[in-house]
Amino acid sequence: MVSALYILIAALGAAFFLGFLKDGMRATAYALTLAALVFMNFISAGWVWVFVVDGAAPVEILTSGFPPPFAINLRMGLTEAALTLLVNLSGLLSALYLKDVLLALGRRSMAVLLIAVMALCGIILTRDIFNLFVFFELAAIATAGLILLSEDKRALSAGFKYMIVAQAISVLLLIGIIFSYHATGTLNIDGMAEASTELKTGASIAFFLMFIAVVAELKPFPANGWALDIYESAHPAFSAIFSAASGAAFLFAADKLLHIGGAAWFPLATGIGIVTFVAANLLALPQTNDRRLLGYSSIAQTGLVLAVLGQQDILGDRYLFVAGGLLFAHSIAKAGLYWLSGLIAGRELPDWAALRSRPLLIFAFVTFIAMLSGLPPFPGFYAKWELARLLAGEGRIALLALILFGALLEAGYLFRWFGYIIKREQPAQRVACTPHKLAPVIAAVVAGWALGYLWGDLSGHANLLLAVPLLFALSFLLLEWLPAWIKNTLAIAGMVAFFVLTYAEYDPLRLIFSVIILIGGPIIFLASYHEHGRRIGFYPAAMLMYAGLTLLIRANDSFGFFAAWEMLTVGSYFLILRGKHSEPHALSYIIFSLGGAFMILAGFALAAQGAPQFDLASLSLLTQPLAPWVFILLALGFMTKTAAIGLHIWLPGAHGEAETDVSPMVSGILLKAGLFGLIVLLMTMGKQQLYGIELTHVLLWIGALSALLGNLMAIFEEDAKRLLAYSSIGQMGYAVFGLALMNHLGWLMALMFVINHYIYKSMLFLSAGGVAKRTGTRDMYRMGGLITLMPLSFIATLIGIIAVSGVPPLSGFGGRWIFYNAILSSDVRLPMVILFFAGPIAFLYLFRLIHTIFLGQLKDEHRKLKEAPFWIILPQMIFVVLLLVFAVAPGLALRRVDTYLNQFFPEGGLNWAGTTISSNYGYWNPVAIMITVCVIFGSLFAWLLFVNRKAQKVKQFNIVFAGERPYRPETTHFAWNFFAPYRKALGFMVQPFVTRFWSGLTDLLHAAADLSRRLYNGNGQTYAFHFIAFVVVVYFLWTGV
Amino acid sequence: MEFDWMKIPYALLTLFIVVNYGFLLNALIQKIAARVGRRYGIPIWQNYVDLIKNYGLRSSITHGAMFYLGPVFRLSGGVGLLLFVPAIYGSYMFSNLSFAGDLILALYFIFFGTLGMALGAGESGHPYAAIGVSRGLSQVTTSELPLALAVFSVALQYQTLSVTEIVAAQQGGILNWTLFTNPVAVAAAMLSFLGSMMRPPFDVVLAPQEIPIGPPTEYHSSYLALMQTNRAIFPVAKIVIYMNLFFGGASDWPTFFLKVFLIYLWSAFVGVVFPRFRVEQSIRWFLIWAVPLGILSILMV
Amino acid sequence: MVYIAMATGFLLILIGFYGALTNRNLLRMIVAFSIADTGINLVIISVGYLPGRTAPILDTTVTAAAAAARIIDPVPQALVLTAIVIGVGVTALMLAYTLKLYEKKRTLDIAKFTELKW
Amino acid sequence: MKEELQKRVIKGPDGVEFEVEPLRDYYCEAPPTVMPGAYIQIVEDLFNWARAESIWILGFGTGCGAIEMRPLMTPRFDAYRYGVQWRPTPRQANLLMISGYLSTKTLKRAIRSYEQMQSPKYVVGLGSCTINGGMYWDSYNTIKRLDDYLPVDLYIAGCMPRPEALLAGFQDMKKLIRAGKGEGANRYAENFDWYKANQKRVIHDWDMPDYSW
Repeated sequence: MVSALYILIAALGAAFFLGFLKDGMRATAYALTLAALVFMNFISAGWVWVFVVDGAAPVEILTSGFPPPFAINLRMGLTEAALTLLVNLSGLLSALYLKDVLLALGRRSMAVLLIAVMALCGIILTRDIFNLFVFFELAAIATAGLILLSEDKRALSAGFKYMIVAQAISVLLLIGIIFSYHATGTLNIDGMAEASTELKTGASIAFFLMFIAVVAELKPFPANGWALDIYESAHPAFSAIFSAASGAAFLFAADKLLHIGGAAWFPLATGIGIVTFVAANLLALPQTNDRRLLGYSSIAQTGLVLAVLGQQDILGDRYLFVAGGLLFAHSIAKAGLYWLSGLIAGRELPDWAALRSRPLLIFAFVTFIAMLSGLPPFPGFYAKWELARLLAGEGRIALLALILFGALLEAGYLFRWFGYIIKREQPAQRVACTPHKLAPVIAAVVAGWALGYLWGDLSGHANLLLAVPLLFALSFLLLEWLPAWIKNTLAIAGMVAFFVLTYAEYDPLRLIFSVIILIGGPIIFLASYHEHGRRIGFYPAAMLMYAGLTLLIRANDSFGFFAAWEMLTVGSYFLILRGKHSEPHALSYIIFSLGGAFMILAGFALAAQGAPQFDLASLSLLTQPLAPWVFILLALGFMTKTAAIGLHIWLPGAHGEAETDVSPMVSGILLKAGLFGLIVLLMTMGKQQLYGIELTHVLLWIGALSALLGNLMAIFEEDAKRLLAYSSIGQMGYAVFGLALMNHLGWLMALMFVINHYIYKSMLFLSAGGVAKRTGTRDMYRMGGLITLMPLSFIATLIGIIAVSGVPPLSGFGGRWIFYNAILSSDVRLPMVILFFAGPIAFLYLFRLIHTIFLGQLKDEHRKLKEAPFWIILPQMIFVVLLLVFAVAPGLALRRVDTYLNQFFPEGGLNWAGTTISSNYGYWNPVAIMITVCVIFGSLFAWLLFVNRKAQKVKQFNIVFAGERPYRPETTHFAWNFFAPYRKALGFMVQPFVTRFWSGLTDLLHAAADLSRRLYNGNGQTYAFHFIAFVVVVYFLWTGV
Repeated sequence: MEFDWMKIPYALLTLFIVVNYGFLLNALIQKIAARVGRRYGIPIWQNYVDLIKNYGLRSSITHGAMFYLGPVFRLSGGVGLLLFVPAIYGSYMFSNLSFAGDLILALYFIFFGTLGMALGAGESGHPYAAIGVSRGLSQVTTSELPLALAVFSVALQYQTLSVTEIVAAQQGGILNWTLFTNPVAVAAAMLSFLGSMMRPPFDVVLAPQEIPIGPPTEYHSSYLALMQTNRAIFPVAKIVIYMNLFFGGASDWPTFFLKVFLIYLWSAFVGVVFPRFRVEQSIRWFLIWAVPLGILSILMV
Repeated sequence: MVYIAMATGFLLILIGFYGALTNRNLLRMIVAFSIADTGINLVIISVGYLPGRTAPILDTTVTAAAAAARIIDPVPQALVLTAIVIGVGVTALMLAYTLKLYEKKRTLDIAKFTELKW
Repeated sequence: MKEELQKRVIKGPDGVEFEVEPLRDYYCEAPPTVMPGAYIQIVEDLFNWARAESIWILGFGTGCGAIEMRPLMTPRFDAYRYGVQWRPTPRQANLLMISGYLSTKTLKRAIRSYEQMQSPKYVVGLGSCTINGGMYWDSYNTIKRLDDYLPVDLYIAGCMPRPEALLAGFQDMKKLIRAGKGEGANRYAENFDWYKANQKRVIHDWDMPDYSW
């Protein structure tokens, strides 16, 4: 293999040779630069190949023929090879990207670029501390030079601020080096590490100075104003190098110093890192400038890796996996995003909406923010999982919590940004796409996915990119050019086929969920045939959600479960975001969901206690005092999906604003993921106590309150789909309540709700969606009298509301009947009161739904409306049939589950004798009820028709109106604020306290961030002061501790 | 399962008895209320005459399909409610169709008529009908709550949801009635009873001049006849549930008539004394006075 | 002697820092950093100095064999040489920057260059 | 004609424009028809008996006579014992009581209410003003002969008639109905054009459909 020294030599040589070229030979110079970079990449890649494939040992490179203490030595190992490859690649790609600029500025700029890359490689390779200093200074000088590449004139002052701080850093570094040398008698890093004992005491000022100087290059909070200015003003291609390559190199330098300092210094690294991570993410919240935002994010991510460096004592052999995963995910994503930012004309975040004209670039953007947020299947996800597992295993909970909090903040602003891209108005200036600028972006995307595969392979868990459902979902990315109906058919066929192939593998409980997902999903997909065109972005997102759901019920271990959870979250987020006005709602959805996901992550990590594999079934083995905490974390996480009260504010908007066929998917099917999680949790962990409080009792209260408040909020809602969404909160409350009862019938009731809610809520959402499609509004009071125009939608709604309200003979009654029997065998009584109250309230909003839309006065503009489109009606009719079948024969689905539940709750099952279903307390016979009701109803109806056979059909205004006539349909249709007396009596209960709490919290975060970022007042001197103050404060905190 | 076809004529017989009793009972209660106001009151057969008159009207109008279905739902609800509950304890003949379901079925079936009627009223396109429905539904959410709690309490007390078994448990003396074994629950239920009888103080739903009698404002002729029939059946059916749950049921028709009459009288008794509540007032009244009793009853069982 | 040198070095560093933090003029800041650089060089040298020994130059008076016992530590001296070179480079670059900044805004006040902030 | 009753052009949600004629599209235009009684006479007799014994009144207080109806609900006179009830909605009422003089403005509402009652339906004119205008015989603003506008079955003379007279009137009305002579609705249908012409002659701002079902 070519010696790694040639990386440096090639760069230096080429830079030197560039000086001889005439200024006019710019193309030649550029070719030479590229050639040198390609060669450097070739060397690094070769070494990576050697280490990975051949498994070679690290190679020491000696200079001037002496062994280490007497001469500088370099080392090439796997880490070094990978990092230099990263540096060189980003250098090469940025050079490509910079083609125009470099050609315009000439050979000097190319030389500086080469030197910069060389210096960074040198930092990675060298094992000599003073040599490290030299490369540091080289990197600093080259950086200051490259900053000038920018067209932005403000870059000049940014460069100068950097120089000031770099000076201060070099002063500290030099002092540190010389005294460390004095103490150990060597400049060799490994030598220092072996020799120095007093350096490891943790209080050595010499080592402290060295370390803090290196850390300062990592832009720790708050001594990082200079870096932000550079990020904002420098050329994006340089920022890509500065973020990806410099960050990686300096982090590795910090790692080398920690190698010298030893374990005593780890907490310092962790402390600085985590503070930076959280603070930078917080300060990024109010940012509007894209590059500055990315700068904050870079700083944060670097801080995170620094924190991980400080955790190497517990990471053990997973250290490289974790740190590498985070670092590579960050570097690739950040470089890619900076390159993308060069394609965008405007500097405000909403200007990125220009990307919308290029689906490929949107995909790139999605890839990058998914990598940054640590979503599957990218390396950051695996790294995060391992990190959480090990941190929790060692009991470093506070650190884990801070990391997750910071990550949530970061996901918040990244996804908000994505929302701008998808939803904001496109600016006039289009994306400037030249091939040499596009190539680096594409390369970053490819690298991201490749690393995702690699990290999946190394993870020790199942590689997510090999999971069939996910592959199926991703394959829709390649099929985007097909018309929607073909993709729809493929999706339906794929899901049904998967079900047919796998249905034998599920136990009865999972079978119910799998039927809802894999058969219920395709039924809703029938409505998607209505959409024409290509519907770009819909199928990958929807299938990602379904893949996640499928993998969720198939998961056996915590890793698979969590990965599936993240997938379905992301997929559904993209789906929800497609709605016309759903930008803010999709954002709150993803934030709540990721928050919940992090709780699940933390819960699983705590539960695993450091074990690399953790079966879901092992949750049952947990003991006090850990078990209740795990229970709380997991339950909270799952309840973000079931939208339990307090965590519900995302749901109405997300479900209400979604597209017609998306609402039933995310309501009828997606909500069940949370219930499934709770089922798994309760099935394994059962009842848990914390400080003497029975946690399932808390769940009971949460379920009951969700049911009550969800229903209450629904009755005051004017928007049909939002009303249904609020109703979902209530229905999920019932289901959570049933599960929390922890008895046989409670669970059966929850499952009954799972099935029922899927059927009738999908049906109602489709029906409301079809009506909204025709009327062009979702405000119910703008509709009215549509019964004759849309009779099929009306029938679906009618059947739906009878079923939801639990009135016999439809299937909702079964749920209520089981509910009563279940609470009779429970020893808790008070929460039932709330649930009793919630029940009749459902009538209010259900009546309102059907009345204000279909009954009452028809509006003038709706007189020529047609029935909803066929493809939207078809699934509704299927649901009507399903409801009727399920109403008459609930045993079809429930009987097997009833038997299955016997192994968890042997007591209190149901008896299925003939058509009668009986419990210990009561009985019902759905067939007899149905027949009786139909006979009575039918004969009375026939009688009324007979006696009224000559009735005169009148028009809508032929009503008695106190001798007068109505004025207009709008004033005659009593619909708006329908339950005004109710609002008067109980309106205080639906004051938006929860919304106010969460918006207050986010406002507080924003205000705090906005206030603290004024720290960075733009004055280079202040930044120098920040740096010095940072050093002093950290020193005193550190020695004081 | 073998179905005993004789149950159908038996059930129709019950229905016949209850319809007639209901007509007479309604008139009787109206008469009593009139006498409180020192009026003579309507003739005892007046309701029959009104019914025939309404069937005898020659013209009728319709506002659409749901306009037909409203009264049908309404009366089906009443008839179903009656037939799903055994009328006479210990009598096979008058056990009706109670094999189809237990107490919960009956309780939820009450809403069948309410919902259907609300739909029919909505179809009439009349804003007053909708206002009436809005009031009625609002009020029913809290007025039914004490009953639900009382039923839960009683079911807990007897550890069964079967009406027959609950009645069986109360046999053997008046002191075995739920009225005496669980007085708090009965108190809650009887307050709830006031709310469901459409009498003062809880009859703002039907405010005759403000919103010309609310939901049925467009109904007339045979539609109204159906609803009148329900007006005869439904209170009795509902009182039958109360009687069975709280007052020891009835093992023969005379007891049945007497108990139903007395329970009905309770709502008339309150009704003639008190003026009308607004909706939000009645909601608050039930939450403040009746619901705590219900909660107390389930805690004390 | 060593300590005086070292103390002087640190004093120069502090003077340099003080100057850099209190002077708003770009040129004065550069001068201040130069002073700090000098201070560092002095410190480095003083760390390597061993009393009573001679310069680390192998010639007739100091043979290679006796070097270890006779000369002071040569490494700091080498470091200083490198540090001086680098310092010159950095100072030059800063001066170039200053020139450009002055051309842009016709001022040398660092507080005037705060377009980038927050 | 009022603005809201004029034709208007409406744009549907799909952007297609169309015309709406409130009078034709909101109101039923079918004229009333003669409705025969039950085919079997004995059934018709039963119905007539029931109609007579169950008179539901639309209490429409048009003039000073309205005040004479309230005592009928009180203990002293208690009309309920004769099967007479007041209903708040014309749909459920059988008898329209024109209680006193009727201004032309109110006539419009009275006609509308009458038409919205279901047949067979009866009209009783209460007080002299409904017979010949009474003391307002030369008023510019009241109608003089109710019979010209609505098919009156019975007049109860007096200015004002006492509640006792009303009770007596009800008894007479019952007799008429029982005898099968309460066919005002059919008379109205038969002479529909004549009635309408009379009505339109006095009501100058006629802005209703010809028959409000």
